[in-house]
Amino acid sequence: MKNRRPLSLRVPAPETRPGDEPDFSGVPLSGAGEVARPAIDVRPRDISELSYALIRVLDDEGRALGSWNPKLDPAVMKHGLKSMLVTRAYDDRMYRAQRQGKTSFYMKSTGEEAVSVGAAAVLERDDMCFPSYRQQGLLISRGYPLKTMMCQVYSNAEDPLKGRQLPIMYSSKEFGFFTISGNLGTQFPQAVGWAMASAYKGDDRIAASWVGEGTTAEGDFHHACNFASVYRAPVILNVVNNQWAISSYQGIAGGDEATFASRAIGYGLPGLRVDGNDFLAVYAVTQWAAERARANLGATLIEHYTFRAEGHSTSDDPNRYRPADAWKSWPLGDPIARLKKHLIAIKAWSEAEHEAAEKDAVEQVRAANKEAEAAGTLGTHPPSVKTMFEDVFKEMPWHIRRQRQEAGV
Amino acid sequence: MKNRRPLSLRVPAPETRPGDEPDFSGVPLSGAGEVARPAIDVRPRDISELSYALIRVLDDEGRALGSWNPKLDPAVMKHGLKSMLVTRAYDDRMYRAQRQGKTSFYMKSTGEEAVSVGAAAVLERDDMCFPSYRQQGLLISRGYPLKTMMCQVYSNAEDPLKGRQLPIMYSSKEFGFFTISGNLGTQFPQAVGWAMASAYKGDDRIAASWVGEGTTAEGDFHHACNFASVYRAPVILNVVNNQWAISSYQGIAGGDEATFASRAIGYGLPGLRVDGNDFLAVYAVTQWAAERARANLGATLIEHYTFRAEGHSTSDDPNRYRPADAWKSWPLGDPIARLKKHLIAIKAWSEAEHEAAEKDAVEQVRAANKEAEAAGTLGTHPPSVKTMFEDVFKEMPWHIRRQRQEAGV
Amino acid sequence: MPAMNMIQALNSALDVMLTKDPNVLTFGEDVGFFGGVFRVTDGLQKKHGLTRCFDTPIGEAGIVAVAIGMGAYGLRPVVEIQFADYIYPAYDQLVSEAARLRYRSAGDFTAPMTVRTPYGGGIFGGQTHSQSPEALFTHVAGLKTVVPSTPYDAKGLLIAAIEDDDPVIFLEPKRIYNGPFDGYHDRPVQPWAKHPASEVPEGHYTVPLGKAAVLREGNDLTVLAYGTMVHVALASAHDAGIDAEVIDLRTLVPVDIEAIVASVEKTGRCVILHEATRTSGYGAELVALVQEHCFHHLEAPIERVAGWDTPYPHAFEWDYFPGPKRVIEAMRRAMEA
Amino acid sequence: MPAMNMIQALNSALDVMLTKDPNVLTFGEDVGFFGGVFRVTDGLQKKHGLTRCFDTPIGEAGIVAVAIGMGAYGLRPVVEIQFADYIYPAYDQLVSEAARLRYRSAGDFTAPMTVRTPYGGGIFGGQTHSQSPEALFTHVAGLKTVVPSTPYDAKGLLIAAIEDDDPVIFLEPKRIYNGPFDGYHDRPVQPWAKHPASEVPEGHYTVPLGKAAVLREGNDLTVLAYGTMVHVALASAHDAGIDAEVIDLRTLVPVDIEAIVASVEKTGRCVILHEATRTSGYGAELVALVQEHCFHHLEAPIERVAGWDTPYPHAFEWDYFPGPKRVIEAMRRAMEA
Ligand SMILES: Cc1ncc(C[n+]2csc(CCOP(=O)(O)OP(=O)(O)O)c2C)c(N)n1
Ligand SMILES: Cc1ncc(C[n+]2csc(CCOP(=O)(O)OP(=O)(O)O)c2C)c(N)n1
Ligand SMILES: [Mg+2]
Ligand SMILES: [Mg+2]
Repeated sequence: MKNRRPLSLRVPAPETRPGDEPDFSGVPLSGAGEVARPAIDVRPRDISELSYALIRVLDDEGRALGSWNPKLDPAVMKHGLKSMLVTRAYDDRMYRAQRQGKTSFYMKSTGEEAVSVGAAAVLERDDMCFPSYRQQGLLISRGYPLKTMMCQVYSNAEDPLKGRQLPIMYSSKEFGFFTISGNLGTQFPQAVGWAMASAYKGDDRIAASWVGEGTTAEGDFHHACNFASVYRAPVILNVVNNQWAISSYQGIAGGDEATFASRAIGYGLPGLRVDGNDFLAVYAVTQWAAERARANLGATLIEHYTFRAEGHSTSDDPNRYRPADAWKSWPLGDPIARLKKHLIAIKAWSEAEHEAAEKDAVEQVRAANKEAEAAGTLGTHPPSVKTMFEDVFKEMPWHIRRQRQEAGV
Repeated sequence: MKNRRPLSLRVPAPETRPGDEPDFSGVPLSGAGEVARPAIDVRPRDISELSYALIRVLDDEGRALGSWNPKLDPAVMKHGLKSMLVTRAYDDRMYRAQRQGKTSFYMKSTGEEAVSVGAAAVLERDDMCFPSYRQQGLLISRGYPLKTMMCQVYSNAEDPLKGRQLPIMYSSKEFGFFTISGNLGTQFPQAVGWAMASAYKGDDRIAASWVGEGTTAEGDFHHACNFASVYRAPVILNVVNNQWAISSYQGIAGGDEATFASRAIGYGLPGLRVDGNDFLAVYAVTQWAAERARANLGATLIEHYTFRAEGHSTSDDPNRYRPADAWKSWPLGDPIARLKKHLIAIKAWSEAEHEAAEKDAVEQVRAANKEAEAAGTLGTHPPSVKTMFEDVFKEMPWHIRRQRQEAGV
Repeated sequence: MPAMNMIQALNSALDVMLTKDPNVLTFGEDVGFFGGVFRVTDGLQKKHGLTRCFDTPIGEAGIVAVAIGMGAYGLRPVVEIQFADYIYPAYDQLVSEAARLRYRSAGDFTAPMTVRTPYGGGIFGGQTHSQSPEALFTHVAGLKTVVPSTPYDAKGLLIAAIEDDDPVIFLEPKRIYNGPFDGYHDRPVQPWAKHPASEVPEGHYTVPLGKAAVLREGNDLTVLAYGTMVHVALASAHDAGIDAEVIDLRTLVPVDIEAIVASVEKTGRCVILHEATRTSGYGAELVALVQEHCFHHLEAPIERVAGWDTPYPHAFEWDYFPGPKRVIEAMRRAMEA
Repeated sequence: MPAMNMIQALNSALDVMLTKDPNVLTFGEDVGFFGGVFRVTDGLQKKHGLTRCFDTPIGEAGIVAVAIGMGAYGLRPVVEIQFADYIYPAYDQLVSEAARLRYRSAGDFTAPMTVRTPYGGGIFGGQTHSQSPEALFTHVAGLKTVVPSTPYDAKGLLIAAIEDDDPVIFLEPKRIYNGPFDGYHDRPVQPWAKHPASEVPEGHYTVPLGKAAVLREGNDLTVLAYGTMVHVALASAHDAGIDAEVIDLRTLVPVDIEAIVASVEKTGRCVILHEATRTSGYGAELVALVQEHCFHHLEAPIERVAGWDTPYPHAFEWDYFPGPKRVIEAMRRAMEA
């Protein structure tokens, strides 16, 4: 058995780096409408090929095709389109605010708006979302006040989180938006627990959670899938595969070896891969998973195939590790442009309406920002310092009270 | 969308409980030789059905069938059989020793001996095993002195681990047996790191690790699979599905929803399920995985389908949570009886030889135990107390030295 | 009033709360059908049903995470970590999540949950069934840490922990599950039945979190202890013939500073006991608090008697366990300084 | 000798060791092609190759576990945890495995590995990019914990850590990566170039683990600090006009007890500083050690200045950070007591 060849360590690397032309030849491109929609009570093992395909509804001409077509009322689509426009305008404005020194940090969701806005259109208001930090579209779709979001970003006196959280780490129980954690992945099994609680109580609410493809490597991803499977929790587990985790491409998370949707297979869960830039497909797949959950059939894992159009955050410069302007050649396009094309194709929308909606989005954001800035930007009108000592516990214990006294507040 | 049916929480439960007849109708029973052996450089996705089948070589008549038949030299099989006999005799003796108060704790591997003894027959002496606590068969097959094992169990002055570890938590670098951890699953990703190191160095050694099916729920299982996949580590990841994790059946670990072998699929690893009571099948599958690893093709996950014949440990009474004598009706039989039958069928063995080998095993154990007991049982001849303060760090720092002085040793 | 050992008292606390509040449920490894490896949840599944007391996968992080989600929903989960030595995989969920939820959401989301776990040595459990990790929780803002030392307190404190709206780490001294252990391992072990604190009411009552108990009054020396070490302290004070005041802290965070200060101001001497490794153990915080609050009353250096800064070795149970010999030596040093 | 900031010094340490020892390799989230979010591994992949400096999946437990396996093989892995706030998922592997391997195998297997991680506040990182978890490691028998405060020490200590045969937690005070920060956030920030300790030799040298440095001699008061707080201590002593001796501990375990005792016996007063939350912080251990060793020399209660027992809130960076105002107050209290 000896006389063996030496082994070597394989470290995955992406096809292209700065200076190269982006190469998206590996992107799966099943045609719109090609993949069939199974019944919600299908045995997961019988649909494992859906973990490798790509569920798409909208084709390049803006037509909605196939059995996954959710056949939405145009009003729902228009609300989705507008929410995506507002999300993009909001991201742009807040990004600039950070550059202007009005806050310390910001993270955009540009290019991935359909992932959260599409889901928001399916979920009920009393369902609970356990987001990562790139699902601001959920709050915006659900009508959470932009100004309040901005006050959070500015950590000002009107920030409902009292300046405690890093910008973008919103929280609103009222809007079914669970408090965002800086620690990746922790919310995934928490969502499962929340869903188990709903089932335990005999209620009808379901939960949904989102992690990036990079975050699937955390142990909590495994716990979420496993507990969801064992207790058949009514939860939708979303993996947003935007191809990048800060500077590391999806192959470092294991994506070159198998799809993230296929992680579901080993837990006996359905794992669906969807074109994350196709609002209708995201809607349809989320709806399928929601119906399944509500029918007490348990959890679904969804991989949203999309692309992080910009830097990871304001602290990041993507041109250091990937070809410049990579998003421009992303074969699945821009979710806003694609839904717009569809609405125009079915004559529910026009270029003029779109232009007006774009302007309106920018204007809404501008107006909200004016109010938010009036309430203060980072450091100008902070919440009262004494609130720093509150809410560690329900009742303030003696040692924290003493520290507050020491701080003189 | 309202007016929905209430949800309910599903908690899995086994088919049978104490008082019931054991029901093994769910056990997969593909016939011996039925499953074909793929080439080692197969694309994992093309053999995903092997995660659901059961690779078997020995049939009920003791014939070795099919393309997985490793066609072993009878000497190898006899060594395996004898190692299993010694393992069983060792387990029995040590179990009694605990009952006699000679040590605090013991764990048997009865019924699962083929899992470790079969692997030991494939792996080279300089490959590293990262066992859980039920692979004593590895050490025994590799010729590690029984007396030394017993000294560990007795925490006596000749215990190479100086009385520090709970009984059965052996360690021997020389015999390629990594120090056993009391914390479940931690060794699984460590084995991957060790294998990555071998590849990094351009060496040709591979690693293997074992966890119970219950332990697959730990985050470390996920890390092991993921890192092994990403870096194509030369490692064999074994899941010993002995159906029970202390009192909880494999469904609590997710086994009712999918096989443990199928966990491999989502990482793009081959996942094989093997009859763990079939020495030849365990050998063959391990050999396939070892060849694959040595050919720089990366890791394999193997589910060994077997049954924990006795209690979880000496602290456990299985009759409190499962039908009494369940093992008697286990459809995959006893690994020793099955290999014996095969050796007799091919005329390489006889009842008389078997009886002699059984006696010899008991005798070896008896003799070793006599020596070990002479060196002390728990509390009678412990190692020197001052060793308690050694090996926390390579050099003893002042604070530990001071504590040693305070202890007066 | 029935005499209960600590296991029965804890079981009774869970039974009372499962009966009283439909939002209480309990789960963990082997806690369901089997009733837990230490039998604390014995009979609860049968009595209250499969969804109220159940087995979980072996994934401590998952167990705690799921409990956090349930807490956020409005339930009051009580989870068992089979041994405190196995709580580390759940450490991130406890520290980054359970402890932070209320703060970071400004009270919008909370995690009213209790994490029960047997801790400590004295049972020949070796290094991975003997650890005392309390200091790893007392350092974390947002967690309460509780350690009972008698059946009566165990039940009352556990009910208080379950009813508390903050996450509570509830450390159960497994050495005294069945009887009070005074550290004299070579003497016959007493069952709880002979101890007054084994008289445990059947129904609902609480022992408040944050309140220590003076178990022995004395004028010359203050001993601060919790869990098993409380019994070692009592035996040692008795055997040393020292007029020591023995305080059972019961809650480590928030600690009952008033009880500590009142005693040390009276005695001027202090010995602190725990099983955990000495360096950066909770004893260090107690030393710091005592010297900060009572500096001018102190007549001798505060003594710490603790586990050695090594793992807990199987063969050396009684060399490692901080028993009466070491405790009495420390008391004498404190008296003579 | 080139002037280096702390990032360059750490990069140089890694470069020197990668060049010198083929068994050294480094990996972590974003450390490969990109060179780390703080750029500490910048250029190392390009220079030393893909297998010697590479990216990992986002799984801290996996990163540490893999390093343990590599250490057992005979390599000397250096891993980066992107922020100390994200080390908790790896806590079990560090505490139950890295720290225990040598002991439980009686020296048969060891884990010579270094875990680098940026810690501490002062960068508006909010509660999950500002934590100081050192006490969670100092309590663990089998781990060494190191915190540099200058570029010179950072390089020398990191090389010593990599060459050490025990696992080392190497906490990098991120606030002073680019310049020494004295806590006066409203004054202009100095670059390292103006500081003498930015003169860093290009080649191999070590600063020994376990040895503190007296950075300012004084007779009236001893200040114990590490990391960023060393610079706050120096500025505060200067501004308060107190003849304080400032000791930079550099290694927390094993701590340089001789340096501490020599100083406190001389001064009789002691102030301890850290950014971590106060309760059960490493300061508690220092208080305990000082009062145990120097009780009869102490003229005032030992003071602790530390982070509040709350998470580190984004909006209150300077209210939370234990800056000169609080440090000077504590010094004055210690002097006046
Ligand atoms: C436990 C933990 N480890 C590391 C980090 C640092 N970090 C923040 S975002 C990020 C990348 C996440 O990538 P991905 O999951 O793909 O999400 P995306 O940013 O692409 O939406 C990393 C490593 C963290 N926040 N938490
Ligand atoms: C991290 C951790 N959690 C819990 C335990 C307690 N424990 C020891 S063995 C065991 C059951 C393991 O079952 P399985 O993995 O199926 O292995 P088997 O005993 O069947 O071989 C449990 C829960 C532990 N040792 N470590
Ligand atoms: Mg991503
Ligand atoms: Mg098992």
